[in-house]
Amino acid sequence: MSGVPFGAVLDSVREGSFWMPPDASVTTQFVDPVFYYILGLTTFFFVAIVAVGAYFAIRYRKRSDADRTHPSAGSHTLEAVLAIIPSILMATIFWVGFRGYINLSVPPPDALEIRTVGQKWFWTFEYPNGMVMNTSVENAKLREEAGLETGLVVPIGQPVKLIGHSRDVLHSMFVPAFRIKKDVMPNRYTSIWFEATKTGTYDFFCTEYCGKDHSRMITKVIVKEQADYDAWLEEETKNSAKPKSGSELFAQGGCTACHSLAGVAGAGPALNGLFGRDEALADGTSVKADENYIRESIVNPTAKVVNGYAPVMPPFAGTFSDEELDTLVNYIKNQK
Amino acid sequence: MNRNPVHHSAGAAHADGEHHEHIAPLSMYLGVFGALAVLTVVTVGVSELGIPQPYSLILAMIVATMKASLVVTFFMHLLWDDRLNSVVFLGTVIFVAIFFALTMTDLLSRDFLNPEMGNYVMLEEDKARWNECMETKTYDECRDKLPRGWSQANPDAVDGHHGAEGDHGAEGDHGKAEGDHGKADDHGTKSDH
Amino acid sequence: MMLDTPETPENAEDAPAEEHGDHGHHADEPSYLVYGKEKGFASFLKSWLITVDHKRIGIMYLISVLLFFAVAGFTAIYFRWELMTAAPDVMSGDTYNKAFTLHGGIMVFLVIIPLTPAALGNFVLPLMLGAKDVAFPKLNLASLYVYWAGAALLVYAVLGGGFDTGWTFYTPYSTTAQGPITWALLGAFTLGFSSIFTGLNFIVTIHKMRAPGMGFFRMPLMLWALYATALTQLLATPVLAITLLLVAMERIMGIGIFNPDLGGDPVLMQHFFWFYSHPAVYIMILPAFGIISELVAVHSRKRIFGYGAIALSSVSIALIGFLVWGHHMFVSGQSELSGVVFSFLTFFVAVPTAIKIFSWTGTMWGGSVRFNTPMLYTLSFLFLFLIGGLTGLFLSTMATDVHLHDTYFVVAHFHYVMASGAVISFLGGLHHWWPKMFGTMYNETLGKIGAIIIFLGFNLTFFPQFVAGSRGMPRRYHEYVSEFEGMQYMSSIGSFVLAFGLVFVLCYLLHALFKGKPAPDNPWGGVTLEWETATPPIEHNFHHTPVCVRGPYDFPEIDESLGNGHH
Amino acid sequence: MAHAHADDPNRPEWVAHFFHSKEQQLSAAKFGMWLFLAQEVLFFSGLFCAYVAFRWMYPETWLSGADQLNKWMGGLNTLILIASSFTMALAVRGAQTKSPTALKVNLLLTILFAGGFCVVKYFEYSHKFHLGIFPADHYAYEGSTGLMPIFFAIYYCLTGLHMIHVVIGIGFLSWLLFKTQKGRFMDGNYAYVENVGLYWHLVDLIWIFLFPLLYLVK
Repeated sequence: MSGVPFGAVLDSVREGSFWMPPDASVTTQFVDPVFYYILGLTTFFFVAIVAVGAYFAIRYRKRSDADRTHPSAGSHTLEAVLAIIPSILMATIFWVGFRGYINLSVPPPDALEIRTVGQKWFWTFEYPNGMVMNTSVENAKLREEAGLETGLVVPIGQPVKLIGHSRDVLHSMFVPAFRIKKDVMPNRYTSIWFEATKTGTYDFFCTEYCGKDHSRMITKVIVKEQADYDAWLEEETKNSAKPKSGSELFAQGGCTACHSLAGVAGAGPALNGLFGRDEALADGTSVKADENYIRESIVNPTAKVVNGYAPVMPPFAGTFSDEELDTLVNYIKNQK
Repeated sequence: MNRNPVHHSAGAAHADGEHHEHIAPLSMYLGVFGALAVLTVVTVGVSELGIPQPYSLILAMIVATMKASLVVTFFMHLLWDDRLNSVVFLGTVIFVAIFFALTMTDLLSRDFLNPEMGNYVMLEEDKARWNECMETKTYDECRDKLPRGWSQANPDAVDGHHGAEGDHGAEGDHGKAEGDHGKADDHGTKSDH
Repeated sequence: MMLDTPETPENAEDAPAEEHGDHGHHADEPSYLVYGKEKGFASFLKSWLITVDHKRIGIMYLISVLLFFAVAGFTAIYFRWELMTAAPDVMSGDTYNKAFTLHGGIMVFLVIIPLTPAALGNFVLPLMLGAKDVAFPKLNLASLYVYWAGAALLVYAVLGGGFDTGWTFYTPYSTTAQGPITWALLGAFTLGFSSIFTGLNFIVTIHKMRAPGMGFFRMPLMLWALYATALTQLLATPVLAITLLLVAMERIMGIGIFNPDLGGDPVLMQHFFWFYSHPAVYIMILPAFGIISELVAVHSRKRIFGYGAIALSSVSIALIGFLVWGHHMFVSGQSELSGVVFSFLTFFVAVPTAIKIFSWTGTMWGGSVRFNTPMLYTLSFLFLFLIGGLTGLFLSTMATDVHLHDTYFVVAHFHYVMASGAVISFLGGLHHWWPKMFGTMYNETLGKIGAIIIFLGFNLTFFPQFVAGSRGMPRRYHEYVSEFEGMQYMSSIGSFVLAFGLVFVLCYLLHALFKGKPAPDNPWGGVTLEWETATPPIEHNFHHTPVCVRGPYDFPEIDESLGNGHH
Repeated sequence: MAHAHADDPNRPEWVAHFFHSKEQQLSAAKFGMWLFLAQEVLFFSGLFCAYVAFRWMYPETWLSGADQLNKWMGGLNTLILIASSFTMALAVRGAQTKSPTALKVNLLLTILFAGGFCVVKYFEYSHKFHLGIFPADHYAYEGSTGLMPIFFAIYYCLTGLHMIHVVIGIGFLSWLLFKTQKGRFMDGNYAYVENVGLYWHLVDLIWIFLFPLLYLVK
């Protein structure tokens, strides 16, 4: 294990406050004041009760000669007071929390709507002009080699509304620096909004347990100035317009999460040397792995499941256009 | 109030507990049975009259509650029993009501603040895609475009089984696919799956 | 819950006072631990396995629960070691997921829920009531066997490859994931019935078998707490049963109620699950309130402050506990309106808890506090539960919960409430009733050292997690962003200290069990009925039914100092 | 109390040693049974809540789904269960009045009615399986429109679980009949008969709510 990283604690304190991550969005003003209000109240009551308790414990300990002539076994007035005061304080906490929550839930009308798709272990962001940013680990590697940064790129000062849904299990969009969080589900859209106030890069976590690589389902929110954002968007849209190569499609589909190209059997069968081979299927029959089999297994994978594997591959019908499907099938074909 | 099992009064050496058997006359059981049978026939008959939707359900529930209370008070002797048992039964009914009420507050109010978080938005989009396909292609070709879990009446189905050109499958009225709940305002971009 | 007319002191006055203590002159009858031993080991073991004696069933529950507590505890140490560093160096992601699911699943279903109600409660309840046994002894034994059957199913699921859905079994992951999850679901389903049987038994025993003269408002507060727990066990567990059954049926036959691909709704599963699981946390904490009320009163030698308030707050917590489950689902796609309703109701459940804490603190006022081991555990419970309770306010307020939900802040909150509530108060109760259960005394100084180590280890483990959580570290992460390494490192060190403290306590208790010096019948001077029988009690508890002549906390020296006037 | 609580002197031998009197034992047994029934009601409430949730969410599915259910078979089943509840009540009365023949005859009638219920249920299920209406994802009937797997998931869960409870009830009733043959329950300790009776009335109670909700949707 590396040495004790107390340094990490100190520099993390410098960024945000002790309790809260850095403050980078308008939405933090709905959460932080409420947090510190409750923190103040609870610390005060904690210190008060512990002090009173300690005083009683020590003052009336067995050996002390404290005055014990008429110990009180309860006084209804004191109980009533100690019930009403906390109730009033809690009502104020509820009200402050409720107001903050409503502001968090109702996005401004002119928000930039970005569709967020969570699937087993990476996020995909679809911008209004149709450009899709795929943040899977493999795709990020490919983009890094091409010198591009991967993540949800948003302009500063512009309210952004993330409309999310999931392709398989529950996931959850969480950006600590913006104090926003919402689960995403396969059968409904859920939405959150923020308005970045500081440029920089912030973490984007998945906080609903979703299986093996739940802790790797992380990406970045990159806040740029409006001009940089426009240039970036235009350049990205141009990139995404030109046809993607087979390896890009393979990475963006997140195929490497289950299928390896080096003969290692994972959640799915290894795909190298697949073309032309006879595949034994789960229902005992076997089929020649030709183009149609590969194409069908991408569009409707549970039709022909290879023996020894579980039918858990999500259907990709509609994810790839027909030309992309051809390039992907060719890419898999010449994997030796 | 029935005396509590642990009696307080100094006198009355009678052992505690008040479980005196109450033996009801045969006629009472017959009467209750007759009432239950009549109520059943009534509720089935009423459902034949085709009363509009919300009221027929309310009526059926009123009749069912009457039958249930008949069974509970007379057949299960709750009327003559220790009041504790009735408190248990009523407490249970209250807890079930709490369970229903709070769960339904969630289901009813999902699209109050954000319309796109409603229950039907994704279902409507799938149905729209299904209808679009039905304009051009036949039922079998569009089968994989059906919304997930949704089964559409097959115009050329033989008593519910797909295949040969049958006529008496339920009338495949495509319009019906819209359903009667409001058409959620669609959001420009076509979200693909 | 029918309320009795409070017992007026006058008519208890004329009851013959001298006849109630019956220990001593029946020395020939063997204690419940050893009767039947002379017939040889095989029949002795058989007499234990088919016993209907609530005390033996309580001891067998105690052994099984502590065994599973050790298993789940060391699993926690194993993945705490992994979490010391951000990089995944000790175990793979899959193993980590199975480890935290095992820790959560075993701790919730097999340890905390039966810990105090079934282990201590089974032993103490009939004794405190002055009854010879619970109302349905065979049902009590059935509850133990159903517990063992459910435990066997869970262990089979763990050994058969382990399940990694988390103890919450959220669909659609739990219905589409691979592995023996169906066995785990059926195991938890079976364990639910063990909990229902215990709850049902306790409610009937408390209503129908109280000692003469013991009205509802002269019962010890431990029994009020066990009564409220039993109510919750009985009314909440069946909904868990139907939820787990539906999830299991969805895995076996694809029944689509929670399956989004067939039109079902995963959030509905969360509603069903949390309708049980929030009252379940009150099943875990209410017995702890009972133990603490007993210990504070007895070890401060003073009548409890606000008996009525504490008794009624136990039952009101149990009832309001059924209205608030939605605060676990604020960010789960639940509608904003129902979030507001649940948040509002959650603040109501905090009021009775606050009353309890004020009453316990008030009890020490004017008493003569003894700092023995049970009292040390009580004071550490008051300190830790206070932190747990107050941090609950952050999570029931909607704005802050959006940021804090599913982060380490929640992990720290429920450990402060459940681990301090169920475990530390259980240790206090175990030390308090140890002499009565086993007839031997443990070593006081070792006991105090153990209590202090556990207190320190506990704080060092879980307080840094509050900070990591509010700074945004998500839950159930196997490898994490290096910014949180410092806090997780401290937390892991703390967990090792806590584990050492628990093992230390286990060692000196085992030593005391076999080689401890014999314990007096009433070491702490308690006045509740369980101290009036022999130590350890005979098989039928009392030679003849004791009569309850005074309130549960009317200590004699209080009467002398008051010139013998009651209350 | 004026006297130490000596046990009730004229207590019959079937009173357990830890109870003071037969009244305490009988009232404890009945109270315990009512608590068990409370737990059963909550067990079914989960499914009824799912019914309410999905009927509100997909009203048209419920309308087209209900066409597949045979209202008359359901009605007949309701009458059968009410009759069995009636004979069960008479059986309990027979035990109270210590007349073994009334107890035996009514128990037998109740078992026969319960058997009749299962037979009618068998025909209903087989008719649906023949049509291809299987639960969940191997649903293969295309005669109706809507989220059929959901409707039939709830239909099969509710009626299936209720059917299991009917079968368990038949088991208890036959055990009662067997014991009555051997002369039990005539010495005033008829708690078992009463509790099985309460259980059976609850099973009938659940069907009374289930029948209109599922079969009379129109």
